Amino acid sequence: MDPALVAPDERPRPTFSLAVFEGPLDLLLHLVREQKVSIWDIPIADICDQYHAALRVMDELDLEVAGEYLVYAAWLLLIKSRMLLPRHPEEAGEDPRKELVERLVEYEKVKAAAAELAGLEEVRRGMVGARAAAMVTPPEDELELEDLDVLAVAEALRTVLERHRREHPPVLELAPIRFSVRDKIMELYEMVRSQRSFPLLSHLLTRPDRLESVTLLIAALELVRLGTATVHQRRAFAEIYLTPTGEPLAVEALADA
Amino acid sequence: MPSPEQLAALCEAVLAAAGEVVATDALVGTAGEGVTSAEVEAAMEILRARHEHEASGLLVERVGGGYRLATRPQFEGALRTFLGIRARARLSQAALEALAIVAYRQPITLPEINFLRGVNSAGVVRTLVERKLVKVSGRKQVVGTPLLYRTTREFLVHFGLDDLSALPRLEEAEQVEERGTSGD
Amino acid sequence: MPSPEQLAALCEAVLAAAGEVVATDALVGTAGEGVTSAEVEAAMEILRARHEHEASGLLVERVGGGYRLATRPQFEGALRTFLGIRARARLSQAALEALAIVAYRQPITLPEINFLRGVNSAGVVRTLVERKLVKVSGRKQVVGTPLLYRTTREFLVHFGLDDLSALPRLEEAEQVEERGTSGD
Repeated sequence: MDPALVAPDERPRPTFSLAVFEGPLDLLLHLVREQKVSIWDIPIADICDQYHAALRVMDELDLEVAGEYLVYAAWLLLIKSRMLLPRHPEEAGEDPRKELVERLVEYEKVKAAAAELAGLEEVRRGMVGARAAAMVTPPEDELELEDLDVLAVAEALRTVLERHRREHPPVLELAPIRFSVRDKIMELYEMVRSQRSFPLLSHLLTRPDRLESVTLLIAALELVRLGTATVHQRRAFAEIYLTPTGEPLAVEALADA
Repeated sequence: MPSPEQLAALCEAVLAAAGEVVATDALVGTAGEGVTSAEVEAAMEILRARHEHEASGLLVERVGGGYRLATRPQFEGALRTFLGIRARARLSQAALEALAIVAYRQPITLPEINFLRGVNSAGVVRTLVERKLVKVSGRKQVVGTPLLYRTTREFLVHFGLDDLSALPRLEEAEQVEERGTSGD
Repeated sequence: MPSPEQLAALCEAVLAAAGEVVATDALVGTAGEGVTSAEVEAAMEILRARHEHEASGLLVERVGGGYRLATRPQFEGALRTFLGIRARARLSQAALEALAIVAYRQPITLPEINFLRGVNSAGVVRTLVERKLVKVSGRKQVVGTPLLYRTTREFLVHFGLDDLSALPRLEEAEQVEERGTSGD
């Protein structure tokens, strides 16, 4: 860390909490006002040190807020260093504090305006629009067109789309066909022919893909329908055997399978 | 201790804030320590007499264990006229939804709007056309050749937009909102 | 043709039925054929005087380009007791600062508000939009085309202003400065 970022230890710790300030400008303004000097002639070295001292109690602030304070800490250091540089009179360069002072003056105006609004609000806080019962009741959910903005329009569309999504859950998506019945018939036909008695149920139950099992079952039923194989099962839940009939597979009959 | 007139004014403010029947007990409780039910009733009598005076547009009614402030029946016609006038400067939530759909999905047909909203929106779309926020712009070349709707020039002017590309992106609106809830 | 007193009573009924600000134009339209804006304003003057004069719990105020019938501020305590937690919450200092910037410099973008306050104000601006005190009004034609914000009619009503020209004039910087040094 830059040693300049660490204020000398003998400096008094600030007696306030940073949480009471609205931001770096608010803190700076407070420090400047405490000096009781004109805002146009800020003793920048003192203010810079006090500002950095104040930042040391910043553990209480979250990182985003801290970042905003640190930007000003760096800026103050920059101004302080520029103030130390000798300036050539003929250059008549700008006061390095100028921009900072302008920001503070503008911010002070904002605070004054906010105070005015707070004063107006205080008077009116207790006032409520007077309402009397009427024979004709005004509709409740209407919005004044004048105060309606594009964010309200965008918000309304989001409401519509969310409701639509709720009422129309996505359609069950069918996986692309990965197994063709025709291929499975050929495959099964070869196995039945070579094994004489083929354990169909075990084969179906051991397929890694359910879709493949289903396709295989359809293929088995096709083989039976075409007369190239028969099925038999000795009792319920027992193994299902597929046996060839000796009838050759009519490949052209599979054209539309 | 408030005077009967002060108490009457306080009760009037409470009735006006409520806009509906307020039980006498609630008025007594609001009036503060030491004010009795009889005192509130006396104050309400003052208030009623004051409004009975012809110059008032309101009157005080005693309804089932309480009081309410109501508009005078003779102004019913005026109130209807007023609500009609005011309605022209307002949009219902339903109309706003339809407007949002047209704004972001134009050109779009009524059946498509109905599909997105899940309810028939013919009435609200007509309102939007009457308010000149939405206009008909051709027909869609599908079965039934339904009318296509677009937003108008007035729509852009009202919302201060140069063109439709200036509409906030939906993510934009959402982001602002999320930051808003965390930041405050 | 109604007498000024009758017109005042009619307007009172309309204001109480609305329960919120009613634009002067709407009052004129409601009053009927041949009633002029000047006549309505004269009637509102009668109504205002009547509520000021008598021991009324209500008052007539001119806000947001129209008129509103409202409860008198002195009954704040009673209304808070009566309404309970429904009483209005104050705006935070951050919200007041952002609102002041929008009010005095509108239309203005979020980056400009951030610059003037020295802190990110996205959250507070969103809160102001949600409370309908500030609204989006187009985009600024600069890099990133940020949204422009303005105050709403609700803002005027909230702070009791008839229009933006009624905003308090800000003192010159040096005066503020002097007050600041002596006051702290």
